[in-house]
Amino acid sequence: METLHLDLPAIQDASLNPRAALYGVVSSGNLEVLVERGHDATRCVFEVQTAAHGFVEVWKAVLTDFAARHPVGGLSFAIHDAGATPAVVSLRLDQAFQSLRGA
Amino acid sequence: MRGLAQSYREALARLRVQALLDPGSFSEWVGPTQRVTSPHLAALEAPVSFDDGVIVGQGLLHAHPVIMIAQEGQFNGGAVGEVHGAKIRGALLRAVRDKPGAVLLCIDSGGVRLHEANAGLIAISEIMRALFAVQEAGIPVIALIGGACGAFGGMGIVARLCDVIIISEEGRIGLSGPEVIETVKGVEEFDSRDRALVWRITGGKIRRTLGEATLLVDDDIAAFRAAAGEMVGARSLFLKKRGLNPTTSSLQTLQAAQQQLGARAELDAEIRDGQVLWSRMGLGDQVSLMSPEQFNRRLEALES
Amino acid sequence: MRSSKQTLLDRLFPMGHAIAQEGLVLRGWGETKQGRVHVIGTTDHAAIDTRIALTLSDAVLKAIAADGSDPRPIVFIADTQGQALSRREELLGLHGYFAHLARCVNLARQQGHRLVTLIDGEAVSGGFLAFGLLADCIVALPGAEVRVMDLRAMARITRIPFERLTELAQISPVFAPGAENYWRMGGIHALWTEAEDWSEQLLVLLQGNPEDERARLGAERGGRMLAAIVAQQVFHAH
Amino acid sequence: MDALQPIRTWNHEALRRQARLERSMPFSRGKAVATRDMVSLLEALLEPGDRVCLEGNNQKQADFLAESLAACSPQRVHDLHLVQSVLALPAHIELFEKGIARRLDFSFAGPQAHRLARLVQSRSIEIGAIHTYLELFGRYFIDLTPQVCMVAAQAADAGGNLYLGANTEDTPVIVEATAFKSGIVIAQVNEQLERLPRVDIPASWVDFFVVAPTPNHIEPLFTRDPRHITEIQVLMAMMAIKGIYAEYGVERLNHGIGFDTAAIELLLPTYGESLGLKGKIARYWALNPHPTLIPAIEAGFVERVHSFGSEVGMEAYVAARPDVFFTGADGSLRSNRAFCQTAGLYACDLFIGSTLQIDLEGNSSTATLGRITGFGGAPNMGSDARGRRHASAAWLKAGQEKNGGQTSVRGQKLVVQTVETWREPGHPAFVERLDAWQLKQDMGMALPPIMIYGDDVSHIVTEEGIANLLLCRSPEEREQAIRGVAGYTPVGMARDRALVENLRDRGIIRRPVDMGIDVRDATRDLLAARSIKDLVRASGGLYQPPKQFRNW
Repeated sequence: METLHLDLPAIQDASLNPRAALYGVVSSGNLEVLVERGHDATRCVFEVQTAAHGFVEVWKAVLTDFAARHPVGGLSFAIHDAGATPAVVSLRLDQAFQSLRGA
Repeated sequence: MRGLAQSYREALARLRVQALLDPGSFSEWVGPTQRVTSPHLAALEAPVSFDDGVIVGQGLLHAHPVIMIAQEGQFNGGAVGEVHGAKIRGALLRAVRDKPGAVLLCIDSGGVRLHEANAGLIAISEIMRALFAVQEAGIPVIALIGGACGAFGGMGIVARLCDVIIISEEGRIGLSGPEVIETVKGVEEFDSRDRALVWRITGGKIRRTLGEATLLVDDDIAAFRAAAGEMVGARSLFLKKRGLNPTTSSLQTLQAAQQQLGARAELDAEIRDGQVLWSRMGLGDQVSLMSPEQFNRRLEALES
Repeated sequence: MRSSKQTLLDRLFPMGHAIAQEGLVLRGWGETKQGRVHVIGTTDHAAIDTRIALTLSDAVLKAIAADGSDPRPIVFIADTQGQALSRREELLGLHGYFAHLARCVNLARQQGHRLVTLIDGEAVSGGFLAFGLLADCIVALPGAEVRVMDLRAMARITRIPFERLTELAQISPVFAPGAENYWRMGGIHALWTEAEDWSEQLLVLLQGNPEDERARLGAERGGRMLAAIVAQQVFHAH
Repeated sequence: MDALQPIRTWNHEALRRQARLERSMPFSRGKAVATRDMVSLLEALLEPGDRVCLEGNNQKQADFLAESLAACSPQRVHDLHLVQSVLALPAHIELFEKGIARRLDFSFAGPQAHRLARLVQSRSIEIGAIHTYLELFGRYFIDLTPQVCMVAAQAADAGGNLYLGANTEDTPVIVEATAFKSGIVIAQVNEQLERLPRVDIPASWVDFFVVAPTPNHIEPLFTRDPRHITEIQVLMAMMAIKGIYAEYGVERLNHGIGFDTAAIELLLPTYGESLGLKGKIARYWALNPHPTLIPAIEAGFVERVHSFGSEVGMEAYVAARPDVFFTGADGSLRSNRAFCQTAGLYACDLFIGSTLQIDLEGNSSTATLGRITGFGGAPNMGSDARGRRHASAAWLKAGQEKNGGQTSVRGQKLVVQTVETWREPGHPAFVERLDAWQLKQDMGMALPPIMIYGDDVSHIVTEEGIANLLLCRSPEEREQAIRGVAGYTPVGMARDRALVENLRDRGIIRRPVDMGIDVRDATRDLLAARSIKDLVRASGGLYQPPKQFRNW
């Protein structure tokens, strides 16, 4: 297991009222992401536990782009990864975020 | 766009729970935010999950309060470890106290989780005892089986302890997986890659044929919901119609079951393939193409 | 009957016993200082198939029927390599035979029979779940082998190196075979030694609480720290 | 004329053929050969150094004849030159290990790719060339004409007429080349019938036939269980349909056999229909009868399909849809690889398929180290037919794009590669240098095994978007266009962000949002079938999936 902690600046969307929620599943090539309210409205926090070693730079790039793409300030994302490709990671994160907005 | 049914087999456990129960009625106990994960998986450097692969809580089914237990087959094959098992046991013990209309047990599991095999084996034994206590309290336990892992190993035994089994054609119940039997006994004994054969041995249709499953439904969450709802709503009526009321086992009911199982074990050695049974029953060789509805109807006609 | 089983029965029931072997199933009675007990079990590391399961459930049902309102203890002797592996048995629904056997055992408990399991030989996985593991009190005799799967097979299936599993098995009781591990996790109540007087010890087991206390025991013994707590958390959750 | 010059004979080949037939006489009764006599017959008629074609493609295999040949004595039969489509069976490899065969010209080595590489490294084999199918078929009539061919047919009658069944595949082209150049044609058949449903090969072209002890093996190679199609593949299929099929009005096409293209097939009746594309795209196909095409056929999208071969389980469905498929008067499918490849090359406007690696020039390869897989048919479909003369809207539009918006003297085929940027962690689909170059070096090949040449590729589809390479005006733009859809692979992360944004402004790179595609819509719910059972239902029970694909 490799772990990664990332704390990024982000814009907050005050109209979001996030309930904690879990998306996805820890199965081969997939991941689960737990979205919760964070402590700082101007930051977005990521905690990643991954089974695939040596991809820290890829994770950073994927998460940084995600945090730039959406108003995720004040949210925290905890991820358990079982070898998802960046495409799947981005898709899950987008789905999780869009569901918060829809809920 | 043409809509297909919402597949029970494909859905994650969380989606199944949402779609099986009345909208918005579910509340979870010891949910993912509490992060009660398996220390044993972590010790072996295996990925963990925030809910350890099982969701427990309460909700409403057609306005009747129920306790819901749903295994996530995609996480470690729905296998039972210490935390996973304890959550199920806790929910069952709670049913004894809270007396809901029913317990819904969505089994999707290969049995014991090998990474914590001893804990898993004991946990399944504890689940069995807790399940007996629920039934002794007069609360029916309804098993729903339609996930990719089916109900195998100890969870196959647990499935058969339930009062009612609702299964899809894609669902399976058994003890040893076909791969295990093939590995130990050879491909001549059981060719696990012959998927059609695997389903003729353990699949929903053969389980319904043998009277183990109560009802065969489409691979559609709405169909599972409708079937479970019918049983919770008018449960005594439904069970009476089928002559099923094993919630409380008595010496007489178990003696009758002993007779029945004894007769089945006496079936001749030809019976190594569900198709042989179906042919003898006059169902022909088109069983695999019958819809669940057609199949239930044919069997009910034969049974009456 | 295998002489080691004969010796076991003689040591358990010095006052006398009448236990017959039917295939790989043992059934009959033993005499103790507290009176006669039923003895039901398997021998020769039996692979439990539908016939064995049916013979066992038949023995349990007959014991219940025979005792009526005066239920005597039942002593199970578990010696099984697990369930039979066969396509036909799977088709017949071996899991259902095991479930039926479990129901019979539970009915015996409900009717007031004290249930004690003695593991002599092997106790493996499904075969063990079906009856031995459901007793009120479970004891491993010296040399008893209790497991789900041996470590080599486990390593192959989980793709975790065998060496790593062996190493971890030194500190964790949670996955490796061994009666001692099951004791630490509360799945086995006691481990008997050669030197003890088994007939006297059996007497102690014939009294006791039929509640399932294994999770609490596992926590007390330090082998299974979460089972009881998590079940409690669920029980009390809002 | 010089009267002293000896008289030249002009029927040397026919005499040699006569001699072979005479040597074979003790082992046959008329044209019929008993299974036990097959090895003796081959030993009698074959000569060292013969060019031999053992029929086999990725579907049907003349497996009994291959095993019989491998059982021949290497003292009597040796140094053969095999000229055949596919090296698929263990017996094929054995021929080289035993010295029965020495030289090989072929197209594809799928399951034997590893063992073939080892044979090359141990110098137990000489490889002439790795061809595309059409290329090899062409050489059958020029410089690689077989002296003996061994083919597989469904049935023979007593006179030796052959019925090829649904899997016609390569048989006609092999037999044509052999029979009309004084070669010997041997057929293995599954059964002998009084009366054949139809005659596909006349008896006069056939020298011997044998009823094989077991029917020739056929793998259901084109069956893709919709269960395994991912959301990412759905997303990419949406982009392909909206961003390419609809954009160019692609009516005539060929698909590869992966899950990526199966997703497109299953999205036509749902997503395609919702875009109002029925009757406008995907009407005519060069394609095997893929089970995943059933919903699109039933929905009226697909009007006609010509096939290279058949697919196990599709027989009854095909027979019940004669307006769509090419069937004989008897109702069963007639396929033909050579004709269908020609159709794919000349009569289709689009090829789309997946690959394992793409480099910065757009060259793609399925070669990986230690394996020689070869090509099969994809390079024929996946190349611009420079000799094409007829126009179509899609072809003209692509040609204009390539020509800077001007009408050129010719159009351009659409050749689309669709790949997820990472196949799995550690395996990026985009690379600076293809493994094929290393393989060329290790195996001493003349050329790196490139599946699709970069200058033939018109579009690359990934989960990040579509790169339109036709619109690139320089090698630098082309490289950035590829990097710009290469996601988080090292190749993708090394992009020039400003240049990529510029390409996006010019429509050379398009993201899902640029095409009006909402990523959230990319769910498996869009698939017209999510399981094999759904396909059976869609076919009205006519599709009979093989047992390994059924879970009921």
